Amino acid sequence: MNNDIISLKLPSKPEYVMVARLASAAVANRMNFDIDQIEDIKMAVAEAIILLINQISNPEQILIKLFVESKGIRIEILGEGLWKDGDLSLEDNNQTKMGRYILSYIMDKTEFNIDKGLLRAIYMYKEVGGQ
Amino acid sequence: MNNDIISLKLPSKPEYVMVARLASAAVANRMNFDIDQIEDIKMAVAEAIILLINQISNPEQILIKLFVESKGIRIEILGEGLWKDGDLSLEDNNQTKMGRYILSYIMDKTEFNIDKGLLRAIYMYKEVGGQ
Amino acid sequence: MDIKEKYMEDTKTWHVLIIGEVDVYNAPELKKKFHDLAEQHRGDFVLDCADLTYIDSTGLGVLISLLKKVKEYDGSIEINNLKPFIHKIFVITGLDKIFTIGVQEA
Amino acid sequence: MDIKEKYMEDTKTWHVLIIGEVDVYNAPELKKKFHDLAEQHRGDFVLDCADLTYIDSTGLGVLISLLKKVKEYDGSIEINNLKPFIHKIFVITGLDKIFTIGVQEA
Ligand SMILES: Nc1ncnc2c1ncn2[C@@H]1O[C@H](COP(=O)(O)OP(=O)(O)O)[C@@H](O)[C@H]1O
Ligand SMILES: Nc1ncnc2c1ncn2[C@@H]1O[C@H](COP(=O)(O)OP(=O)(O)O)[C@@H](O)[C@H]1O
Repeated sequence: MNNDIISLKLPSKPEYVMVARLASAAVANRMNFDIDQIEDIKMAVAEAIILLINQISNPEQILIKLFVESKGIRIEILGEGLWKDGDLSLEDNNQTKMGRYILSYIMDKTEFNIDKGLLRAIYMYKEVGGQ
Repeated sequence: MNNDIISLKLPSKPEYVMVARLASAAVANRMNFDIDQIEDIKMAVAEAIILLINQISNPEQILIKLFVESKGIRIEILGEGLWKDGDLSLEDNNQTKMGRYILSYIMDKTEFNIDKGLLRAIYMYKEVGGQ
Repeated sequence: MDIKEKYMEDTKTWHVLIIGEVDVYNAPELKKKFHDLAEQHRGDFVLDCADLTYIDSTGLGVLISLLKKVKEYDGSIEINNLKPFIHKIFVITGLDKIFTIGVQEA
Repeated sequence: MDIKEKYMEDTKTWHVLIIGEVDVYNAPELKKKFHDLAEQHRGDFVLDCADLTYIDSTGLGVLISLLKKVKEYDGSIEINNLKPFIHKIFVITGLDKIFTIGVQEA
């Protein structure tokens, strides 16, 4: 499965977060992540999407790319399409802080791409057999 | 959710059929299909992918497009990328017959796009609240 | 997500069974439900999470919002039977310190 | 998918529990398992599908392949406790006519 890429494009709406969650869990499952790690990956993907779509100005679509690597999974969550108008600010309240904190904690690496005050993409990595 | 489009691209390998199955089930779930219909959609997507990847000459990737319509779900399963070499024939044995038969039975509409002896795409439709 | 609730007159307590997945899609519905219950009877809340299979940050936000609500009338919230991998999220976020929590045997 | 098997000496029968999802990915593994068992003891097969949650056409192909195998020594296959929505697939494909089948109460 090494070097395989799985990609999923969704409308930027709460109802589709479950689709990304289940698809990511299925990939993680085939990669021999253990049950707890699969839960982590599922949750990380969901929290990343929530951060992107819950901005005042949010993207039209969410693109999820899963890269199967020899030692782990690399995940990119990208906002795409026209960003709906609104204040150009990443609303940073307790809710988003909690999401970002969970994300950083359960993944081995997390990187946020913030451009002109908007969160544009999240890059994550988790090792198979890590903690 | 009307007119929403969800798309998923997978390597053409048996291990990823589960990813398509779970993603389709999640979309059908959000569309108020009942449990039995969700099972049908899940299975139809899987059988369509199996038909594409089990050909002697098969595509590199599978593209799954789910169209949320007001009365039902429209599904396109497309072979993409270089088709691996081999006999240009849709191997039609009992196994593929069974897959095609199941597919046609559980979906309201099914259409097979066969070009130069190769199955290239499958188009399906299922109505919400139908049988 | 599915919710089953029952008000115990004797202990003035809402017993709420939370079943399935609480996520960004259905969290608003859960929030409304909780607030409606707290309006109906200003009771304590006992949440049975034996069949809660997933909760995201928006779901946790709903619990915090309910806590603020019940604090207004000096009520309390008890969260029982959390699955270990969900309990982990409560620990990571420090919410195990502001709620009374019970965890399922592994 | 998970498989639990037990051979009953007295009735010369393999009791096999099929758990989870049988799909195009793990069907080859199941086929090998079945054929290994039939080599080990040329017994009848009783398949308990109470916890079988999904089976696709390749999984059905494995059952047919096992049937051919056991027919070689005049053995039989009984498929029990199918969930109704899985039983439906057996009916659609006509496999309910070539296997002895039991269905779960809805
Ligand atoms: N760790 C935390 N501590 C305090 N508040 C938090 C924490 N995490 C999230 N919150 C906030 O608590 C909110 C619920 O309270 P709030 O929205 O102010 O209440 P309401 O919506 O009921 O008026 C959550 O949606 C979230 O913004
Ligand atoms: N309805 C059917 N009737 C008869 N055979 C079928 C039917 N559907 C599928 N088959 C075939 O039965 C196959 C199993 O038998 P086969 O492959 O010939 O046996 P083996 O692989 O054990 O030699 C399935 O993989 C499939 O090709």
